[in-house]
Amino acid sequence: MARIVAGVTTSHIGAVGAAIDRGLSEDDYWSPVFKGYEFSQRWIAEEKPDVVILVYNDHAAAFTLDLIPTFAIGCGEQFHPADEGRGARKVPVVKGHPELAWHIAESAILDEFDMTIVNKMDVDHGLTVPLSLMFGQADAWPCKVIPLAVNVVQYPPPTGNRCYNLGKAIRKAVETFPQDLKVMVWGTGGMSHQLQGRRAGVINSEFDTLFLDLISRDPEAAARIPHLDYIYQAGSEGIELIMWLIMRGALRREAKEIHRFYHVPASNTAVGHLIFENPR
Amino acid sequence: MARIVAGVTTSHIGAVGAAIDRGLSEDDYWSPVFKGYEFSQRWIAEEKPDVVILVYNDHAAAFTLDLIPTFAIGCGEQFHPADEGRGARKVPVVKGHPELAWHIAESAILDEFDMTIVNKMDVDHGLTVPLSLMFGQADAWPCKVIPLAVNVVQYPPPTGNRCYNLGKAIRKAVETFPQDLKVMVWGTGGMSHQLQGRRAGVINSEFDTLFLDLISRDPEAAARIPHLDYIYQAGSEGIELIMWLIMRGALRREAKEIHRFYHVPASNTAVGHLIFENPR
Amino acid sequence: MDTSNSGASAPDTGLPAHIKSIDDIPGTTVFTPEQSRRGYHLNMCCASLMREENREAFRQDERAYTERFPLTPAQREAMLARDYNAMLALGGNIYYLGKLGAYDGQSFQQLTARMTGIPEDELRKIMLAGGRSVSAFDNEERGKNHG
Amino acid sequence: MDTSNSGASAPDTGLPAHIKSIDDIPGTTVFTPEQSRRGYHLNMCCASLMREENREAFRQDERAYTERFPLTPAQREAMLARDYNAMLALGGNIYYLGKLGAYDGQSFQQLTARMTGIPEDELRKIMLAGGRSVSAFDNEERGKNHG
Ligand SMILES: [Fe+3]
Ligand SMILES: [Fe+3]
Repeated sequence: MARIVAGVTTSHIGAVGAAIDRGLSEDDYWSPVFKGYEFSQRWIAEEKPDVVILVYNDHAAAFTLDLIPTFAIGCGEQFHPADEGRGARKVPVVKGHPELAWHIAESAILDEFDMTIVNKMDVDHGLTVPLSLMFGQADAWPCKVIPLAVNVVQYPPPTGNRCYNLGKAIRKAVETFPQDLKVMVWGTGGMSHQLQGRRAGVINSEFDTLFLDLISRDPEAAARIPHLDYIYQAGSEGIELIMWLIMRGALRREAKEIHRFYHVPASNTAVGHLIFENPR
Repeated sequence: MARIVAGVTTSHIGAVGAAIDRGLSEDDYWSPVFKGYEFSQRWIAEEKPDVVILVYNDHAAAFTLDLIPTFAIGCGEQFHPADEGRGARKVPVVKGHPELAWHIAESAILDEFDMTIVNKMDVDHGLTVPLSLMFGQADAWPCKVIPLAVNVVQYPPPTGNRCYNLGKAIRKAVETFPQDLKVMVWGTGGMSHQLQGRRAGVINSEFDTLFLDLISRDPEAAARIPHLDYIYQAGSEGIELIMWLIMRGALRREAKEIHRFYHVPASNTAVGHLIFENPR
Repeated sequence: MDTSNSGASAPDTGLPAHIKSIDDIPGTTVFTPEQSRRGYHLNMCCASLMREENREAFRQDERAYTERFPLTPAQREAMLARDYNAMLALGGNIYYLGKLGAYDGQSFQQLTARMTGIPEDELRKIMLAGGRSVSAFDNEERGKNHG
Repeated sequence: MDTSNSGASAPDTGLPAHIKSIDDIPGTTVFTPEQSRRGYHLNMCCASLMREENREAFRQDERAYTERFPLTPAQREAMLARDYNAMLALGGNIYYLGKLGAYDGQSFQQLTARMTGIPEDELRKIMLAGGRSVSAFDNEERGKNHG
């Protein structure tokens, strides 16, 4: 049977991807960011997941206003890096795991989650930057990836509670998949940042710390945080943090936080990163 | 405030649209079908809804395997009839009601329905045939239409229970919309039919009658019918009947059936049609 | 919102005891995820016929047109031969295949005649008499259930 | 599956008492349905710059390119002038506008400098010192909240 062995949360900041791609990761500004992932890269090289279910949001790249799915699961064979306005990132093509992805879609729909099934889409920095952070520069990603895109661009996004419960539905689906697979679930985005308007540039370390603590030790409480609090406290784009709840719901309640990293700033954003391990 | 005044269910058979478009509605084969809608056309001419929320399924026209939303709500200004393989039906463009549609989308998402918001799509016979049946041949449709497309082509569709509850969420959304609008909800598709394979051509009047009775008098029981029963009893394409549950959930429990019509056959399909009125 | 319609049991629709899953329904191929993966390119090839420019290209040279899509040889031959049962077995979904039928000017009743092997006029009479029975194939031996 | 995480109340994040809805957050334009409808064509025009052929056409003649989209005159002028706050007020969403920024080779930090009126080097220092405070604008008079 497939099993979820670990969860990862991480910011997925576009500028971090650009810094990696331009070889700037050791300069004074960026090296403190990448320091936080040194443990993680060693850890994942040992853990060797077969599949990562990568929860992220599309930033108006694959999905525009023509069609906005709340939850879209990528069931295709592969996904190309998106051109977000200045050419696509030169990172490897993302290979999917259609069998497991379809199984999750089927199971979640029968559990009354109204998934959108996607066979063809490009994946933007929200998905590729976490891969770069965890695996570094690579000729090919070392595992299969199931993209799970969550709408957080168009208000309203799903509630935190809904995200947390989708995570539980994913857990159930993975645990009923008959192949022997080591699966991780990653929740990406955040932490506090606002990219728009006169209030752009806000950072809220106090809220971020509260959120890191809650997601780790009291996820049900984290799941009750209203949209309003995210948007005010974490900035309008900090609402991305709801995606971490999908990861957390997919992990067991007693999963153990084994790594925490928090750093301000990367570009306009607070960087937050956690690793959880499920009990063996 | 907007209010839901009535509900309609009807088959949306493509061949019926073709018969209308070719002026065959008075021949021996087709006239018994259209007889069942004579009352309905008079009734709706008096009722004059401002908006119809039209629940239907896209038959691999607007949505292909590239992207399959479970529930897609049309929030655009207008929707053109789709070319389904031999040119589009020559029926009027469908005018949307973006304000109410977005309001429903927002309300339903906050109520934890994972809607896909669609601004641009063509609408196929599943949507245009019910308009033709209820309004006849027209130069312009006499009301605004909000398309609500439900996946029933790719297994698994949403459960009956989920559809029924989405109807309730739509009811709540409409009742909190501040404009004074007369709204109807239509659930389309069915009744028993199978278009594929060696078993194509099955009809099950017994099941259809049971379903007509349950949807009218015991919708909670209807909502518990499993997919398997639909596919076996109503044929593989009879699964469309789950869409009637969205209409029924949007109406009040005590809504009164004021018209019933059942006829076999239209092409390969059993025709079923109900009208419900909410208490005033 | 009350979403708890569970608890009570489902109404009895008279489902035969041996029909335990969607795979048990004779003569019926449910478009499951597995079928969807198998038939992806076949279905997308048929769906492409919703555009007049593609229909025109298909008209010019059917085989050459299908070669734009990575169909399996069996899918390609089934499509060119209009063998609907074979297409269904190879992952086709009837609504996608229906675009090919529409291109050919075939009604669903005509497609049904092809898939069931019942002549068109006979089928029309059967439908007028109330259609075929859902249990028609239930007593078939196992192994014949599909396609 | 247990989906009942309700009942208990939400954790206290220290939200100021006068912030009662997403419309109350100063200096912030939430991309609500209303904004989305207002900014549809502006956002889609910016999104079209994700294709190199469109960027090339935009490079040739920016104004002519924008005329492919039914923008309001105010939206068109704001886009040509790279007035991001005006675009936000006219329904722009920052991720769509970001495609225009990317076309211009601007980072989000550079866009932030434009939107806040804080010079780039100063903003960089502010971010290095921990960023701006979420409550920075809370004491503004009402009516100045947006944009
Ligand atoms: Fe992001
Ligand atoms: Fe249909």
